[in-house]
Amino acid sequence: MQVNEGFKPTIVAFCCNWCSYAGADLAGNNRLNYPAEVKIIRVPCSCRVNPMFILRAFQRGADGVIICGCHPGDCHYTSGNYYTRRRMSLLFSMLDYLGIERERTRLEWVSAAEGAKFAATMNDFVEQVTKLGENKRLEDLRCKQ
Amino acid sequence: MKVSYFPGCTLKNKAKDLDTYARRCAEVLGITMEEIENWQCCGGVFSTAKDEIASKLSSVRALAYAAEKEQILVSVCSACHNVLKQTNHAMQNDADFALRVNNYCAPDMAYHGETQVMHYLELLRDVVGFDKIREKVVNPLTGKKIGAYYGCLLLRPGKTMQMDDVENPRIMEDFIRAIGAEPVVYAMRNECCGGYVTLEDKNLAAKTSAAVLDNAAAGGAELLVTACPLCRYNLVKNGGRDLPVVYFTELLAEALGVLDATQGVKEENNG
Amino acid sequence: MQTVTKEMLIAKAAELLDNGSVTRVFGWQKGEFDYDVTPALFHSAAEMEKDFVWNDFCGANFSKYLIKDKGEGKVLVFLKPCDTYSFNQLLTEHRFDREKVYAVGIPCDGMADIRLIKEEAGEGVTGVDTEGDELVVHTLYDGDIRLNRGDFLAERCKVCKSKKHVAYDELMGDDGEIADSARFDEVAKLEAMSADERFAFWQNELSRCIRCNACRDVCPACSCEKCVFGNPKSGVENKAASDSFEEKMFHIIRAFHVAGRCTDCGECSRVCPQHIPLHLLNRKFIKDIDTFYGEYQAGAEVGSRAPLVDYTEGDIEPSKAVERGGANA
Amino acid sequence: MQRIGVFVCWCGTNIAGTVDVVKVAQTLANEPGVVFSADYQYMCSQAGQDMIKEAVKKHKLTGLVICSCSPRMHEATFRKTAAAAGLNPYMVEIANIREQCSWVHKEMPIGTEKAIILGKAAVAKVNLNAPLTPGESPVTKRALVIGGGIAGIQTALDIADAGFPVDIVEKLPTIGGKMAQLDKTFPTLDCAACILTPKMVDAGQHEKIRIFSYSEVTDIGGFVGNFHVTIKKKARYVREDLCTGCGLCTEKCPQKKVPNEFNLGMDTRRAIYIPFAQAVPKIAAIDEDYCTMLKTGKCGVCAKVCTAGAIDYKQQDEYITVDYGAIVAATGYNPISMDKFDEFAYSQSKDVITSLEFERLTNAAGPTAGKLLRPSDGKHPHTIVFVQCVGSRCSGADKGKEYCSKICCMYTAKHAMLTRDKYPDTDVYVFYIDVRTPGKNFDEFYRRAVEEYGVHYIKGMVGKVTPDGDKLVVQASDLLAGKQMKIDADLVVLAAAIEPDKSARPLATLLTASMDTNDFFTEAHPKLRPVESPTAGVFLSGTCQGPKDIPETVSQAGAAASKVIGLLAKDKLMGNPCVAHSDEMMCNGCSSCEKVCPYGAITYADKEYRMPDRTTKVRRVAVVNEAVCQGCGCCTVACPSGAMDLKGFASAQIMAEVDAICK
Amino acid sequence: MAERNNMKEQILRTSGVNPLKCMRCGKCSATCPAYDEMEYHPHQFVYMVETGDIEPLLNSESFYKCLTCFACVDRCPRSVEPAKLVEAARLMVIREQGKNRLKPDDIPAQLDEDMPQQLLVSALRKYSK
Repeated sequence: MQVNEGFKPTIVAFCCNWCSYAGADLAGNNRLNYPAEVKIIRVPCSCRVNPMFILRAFQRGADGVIICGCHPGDCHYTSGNYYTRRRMSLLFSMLDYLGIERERTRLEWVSAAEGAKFAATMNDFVEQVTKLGENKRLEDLRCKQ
Repeated sequence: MKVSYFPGCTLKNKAKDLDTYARRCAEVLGITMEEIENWQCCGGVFSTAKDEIASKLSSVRALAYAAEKEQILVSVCSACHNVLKQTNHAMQNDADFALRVNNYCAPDMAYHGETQVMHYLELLRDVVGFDKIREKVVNPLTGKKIGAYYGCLLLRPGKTMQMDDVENPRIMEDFIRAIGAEPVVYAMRNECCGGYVTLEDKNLAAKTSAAVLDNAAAGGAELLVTACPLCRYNLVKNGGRDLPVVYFTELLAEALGVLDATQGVKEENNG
Repeated sequence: MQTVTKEMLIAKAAELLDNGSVTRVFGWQKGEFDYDVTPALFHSAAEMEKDFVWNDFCGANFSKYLIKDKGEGKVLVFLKPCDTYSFNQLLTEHRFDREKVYAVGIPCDGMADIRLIKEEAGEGVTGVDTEGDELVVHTLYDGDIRLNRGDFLAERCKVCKSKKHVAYDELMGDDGEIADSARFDEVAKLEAMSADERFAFWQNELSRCIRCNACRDVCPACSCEKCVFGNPKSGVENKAASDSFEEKMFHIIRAFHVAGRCTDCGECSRVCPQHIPLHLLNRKFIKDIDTFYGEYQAGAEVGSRAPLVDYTEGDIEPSKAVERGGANA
Repeated sequence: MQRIGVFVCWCGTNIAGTVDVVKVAQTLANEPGVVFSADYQYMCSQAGQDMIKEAVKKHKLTGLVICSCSPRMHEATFRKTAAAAGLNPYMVEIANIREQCSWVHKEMPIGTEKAIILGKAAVAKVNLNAPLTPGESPVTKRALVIGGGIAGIQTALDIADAGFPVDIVEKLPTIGGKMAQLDKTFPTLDCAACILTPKMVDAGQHEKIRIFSYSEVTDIGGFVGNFHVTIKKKARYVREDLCTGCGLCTEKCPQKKVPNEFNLGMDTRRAIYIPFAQAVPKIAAIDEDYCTMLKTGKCGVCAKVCTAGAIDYKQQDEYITVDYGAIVAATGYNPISMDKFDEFAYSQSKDVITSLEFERLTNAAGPTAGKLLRPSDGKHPHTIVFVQCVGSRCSGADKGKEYCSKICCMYTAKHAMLTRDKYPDTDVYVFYIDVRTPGKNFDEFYRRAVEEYGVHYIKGMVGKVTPDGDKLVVQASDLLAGKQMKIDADLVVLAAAIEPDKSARPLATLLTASMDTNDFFTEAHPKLRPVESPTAGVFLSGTCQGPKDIPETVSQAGAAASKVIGLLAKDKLMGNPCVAHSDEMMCNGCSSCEKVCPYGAITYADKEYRMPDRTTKVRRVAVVNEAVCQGCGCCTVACPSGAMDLKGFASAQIMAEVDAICK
Repeated sequence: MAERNNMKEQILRTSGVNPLKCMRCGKCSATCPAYDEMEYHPHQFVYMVETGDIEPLLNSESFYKCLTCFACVDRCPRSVEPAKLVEAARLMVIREQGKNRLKPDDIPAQLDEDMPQQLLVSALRKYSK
């Protein structure tokens, strides 16, 4: 397995405002480290994440995209994350079908109380994407300098 | 309609009449019971251990046989029925168990619990229908006060057996009504008779059996019916009370007017 | 061999036009050759006598045309079984007024693929006739060539999912049954490949895309008032794919937008000038939906809730979905 | 083009310790649209805020990016600052460089680089921000309380006392609910009727309260501040305006064999009846399932004896529609059915009863006039066994409930104590798993039952009850003695679990309010907003939210009322401006968005449009009700055409952030 | 200690029971028809397996008294299924060499003419391996 030492992936994390973004804040409050490659975009709910955003991220050079939302049943908007789950199940399966590495996408449930889970998830995801190396299968060459 | 039939060891020996009546009545009711070829004993009890494989293989063979014929698998003995249904449930729900059984049995034919297992009583209720039985009754047992004795194996574990309300069953009571008699509902009807422990501890069996009979008698039962040879043995042998206990199929035969036709066979069998 | 004839259809149209039930008819119009069939709107039996065709090349699905249709009175539309699914799906989405349509269901024995025929018969095909199980191909240079009809059916017809009409006002001929189709075999074959092989497969296919938008324009599910790819405000607008990413972006998003709504009519692949098997993207979604959420056929009934606007609390997680989706790691 | 000001906060050393704030400010100064950039020690301080206000004026800023702590911390603060400086508050974006940067990274270069990228993303977003104005909607100053038990009565009284009109809708002919059926109340042992009936009378006579008894809510439209509710007044065949409640009809009615639900079927009533003497409103109702006149057209006794002429056999169900600003659910509870627990022989013996039946047996207005007599033979029971946790704390959904029903320990202690008090010759056994008595004076109460009244508390569960002659043989565990015991009991009382009333689930659907798997209404926040439903304008009172005793119910009822008063006191409601909106020209009218909206905020309208070819066409388009939309954005992804977008989190804005991060 | 844990592991694996689900209400023992014949009662099986105190269970004859009537299984409010633990403990003993409780040779002495075959096969299954 390639280790890709020195490779710093670009990771986009979409976090819902009510659970996962607060979970990320809690990780900060507790000073739990995770790689700086992770950049968080705040969305009201994981169901706001359009597959287009994910593809856009890959287009512009992201090496991994992770979506975090409230645990099923705990959605601030009662059902948003259930729709997210269906959308992402189908989208991720489709990306895999096209031969895009399945390890580059992930959906995780992180509650506002799970700062530690947030940090651990990000550590794990960054490690996983680092192993894969640069995203070559879904990139827009024009976006590379 | 044709069904696969698993008679079990006792119905070929000490409880031949249970078998004979069942077959004869089924014919009257338009059901052909096709005995499974080369069936092997179910073992009498289902081991709840997840790592007990071998003792359940004979049941799986019977189940797979019925699956191949695409028939319902029917048994009359409560114990056989319990073992078959629990084994089938394990084949449906315990993937690891199913895999090991299939690997052991017949690699070319995987069985995953496709067969529907039915007790003869369920067959009467769900396939024939008690209303139809009521129509076919020629000797209604009017005025007879009969207590149904379910015992444990017919109903439990409820989640697996799915036969009736475990604590307040009515399938036998409905059966008793269908043959024109009056059911006596008593609380101990779903408690254990003492089962196989009678071999080891007669006192325990005497206590449990007596508790059943006393409660039934207090409720006014003149006669008890059961579907299980072991229950009948314990109640009669260890119950300490002279309350007749018969197989439900015998009463069915009587009500359908085929008792005499089978009587000869019965005597021959038991003689 | 189609059981209903062109003459029967014209007679039906004439009857309905005459008695005022309808004022116009969506039908297939012949082009230079009888196999060059284009959809057209007819206003009289005379027009139909002249240009209307009904043969083994009438694949076009008229459902989508109902959205833009306007005019007084009712329009007559002929629907093959597979077209009726699109018809229902569009009704579910309130895309046309059912009151303004008179739908006549017609049986279909599958449509031939002129592309396959030309590959076999070479250039100069002037016409194709159907005789029983055979196609008689008239050519300029080699005379008549006889082909086994079954071998030259369109892919979607070879794996036809249903010969049953799910919507109509009137049915001509006999209704068929929903078939036990092998339409997911190709998807399964792809899933069985390695990730690298799949990537290579799709890279090869999609790189041929010239972004002509024919797939989008013909697709009954792709009937947005304005497509996101044509909308400067959407942020993903692009008119021509100038990078391999954009081909993927376009086709993934297009498939996603129709997921749960696509009836698998196969029009996208039929019209693609580059012969990209686009239906394999849609079918992947359909197969996954069936596997994850239970069988669902878009358009089978009006008003059904599409899988992507529905959920259950115990739905599969995406991590498991990728595994169950069947594709190899 | 925006004129953006960037303000980088040090947060003392919290940020500045790991992020080179000067470098961040300098780098961001070069981003497109940025015309001013600065750093400061504490941006949220008064001085920091003043600095922002000055910069807005001096540099004519149109948008602000604050690089600071989490927006969950100070977004509201900086929005106010912007507003004070004359900017639209929604022209502010926060780059979270504390919780999500300086606190999670250790090295200055790494922290600085990330802070810059987060800042760039915020700048990119602000570039696309547009001023947002919260929608306003008026408030109908009337509240609806659904359910007329103690919870609903208390909520209604509190709202009415604050001066707002309230309607109570109660499905039975009288208000009062379960509490009216109780005998005494723990831990003080006041008689339930003595403390409840005055409240019922208050509610009945309050000039601001209308009671719709024998009525149901059948439809709810609208949204917070503006609900439109349809109420079905079921035909009671007695004119409410004429009936004086004299009760003569209920004595003369020849149909005497109707099971009396108020006494849980342990005695009978007439076909025309007033549920109990203190009923409010005290108006008779005819039970159409039993009335001979209604069924056969022959009888008419009640009409003959009614001097007020109130009987109307032709009465029909009546539907009325009323507008409300707030709705309170107070639908209450019921004991669960004992069908699945027949090991306790509930269906086999009349002398196995539930605790609520026991309440009626000991109530002076009950079937035995308060004498504790066995239902089977009317004899005084000498040995009584109470079984706790019947159907509570069960795992697996097929049988019982997973939760603790909370009230059973206390009422069982009460029953045991009162029995021993009135009938010292009675042996009383209570089988318990745990005795749970958290509450003021609760444990003391339970201990009194044991120590002063000699109730036998046995740790263990009953396994089987066997009716045997006129005895009930109770077979149970005594876990502390390590034995299986058998008690010959005369009466067995089951502390049946409680569950939400069956009417709650359909009501939740009408309200688009969420419920948990047990059909209890879900609160907006389990700790901080316990009496509000997540659906705006819907409040929760009493056991419809979870098991509660009377003191808790009353306090929650008051809390719900205060929330309602707070809402009704407003003349206008300001919405959240970050809501969905549909570009009508692009909308297909396909209903995908409507199907995923958890709030029912999307409806469809047929509108006439001029098409590019100069013709006009009527098209079906989605319309978002901004007062109802909560801004989750689910619809934006369901929409294939991209017509639906979310203000404040527009697709273009999010993609700009993506671009800034990935660049 | 390791031995203790191994035995507990083995019983949990064989039975598939999670004793942590038990809320200690004692309903299993309340309903057990063989209670008085047992040294350790159903609820104790659950508790002792949970705490790893397996030896006493194996040394006792309690599990030979279990009728496998599943009353404890069906009436347990927490779906713990104590009978499965009893079965697992019994198997742990009789699977050992020479530990069969009932040998075929013992049977003729027990027979009576009405005894159904079912009784013999069941007893052999339960008491022997």
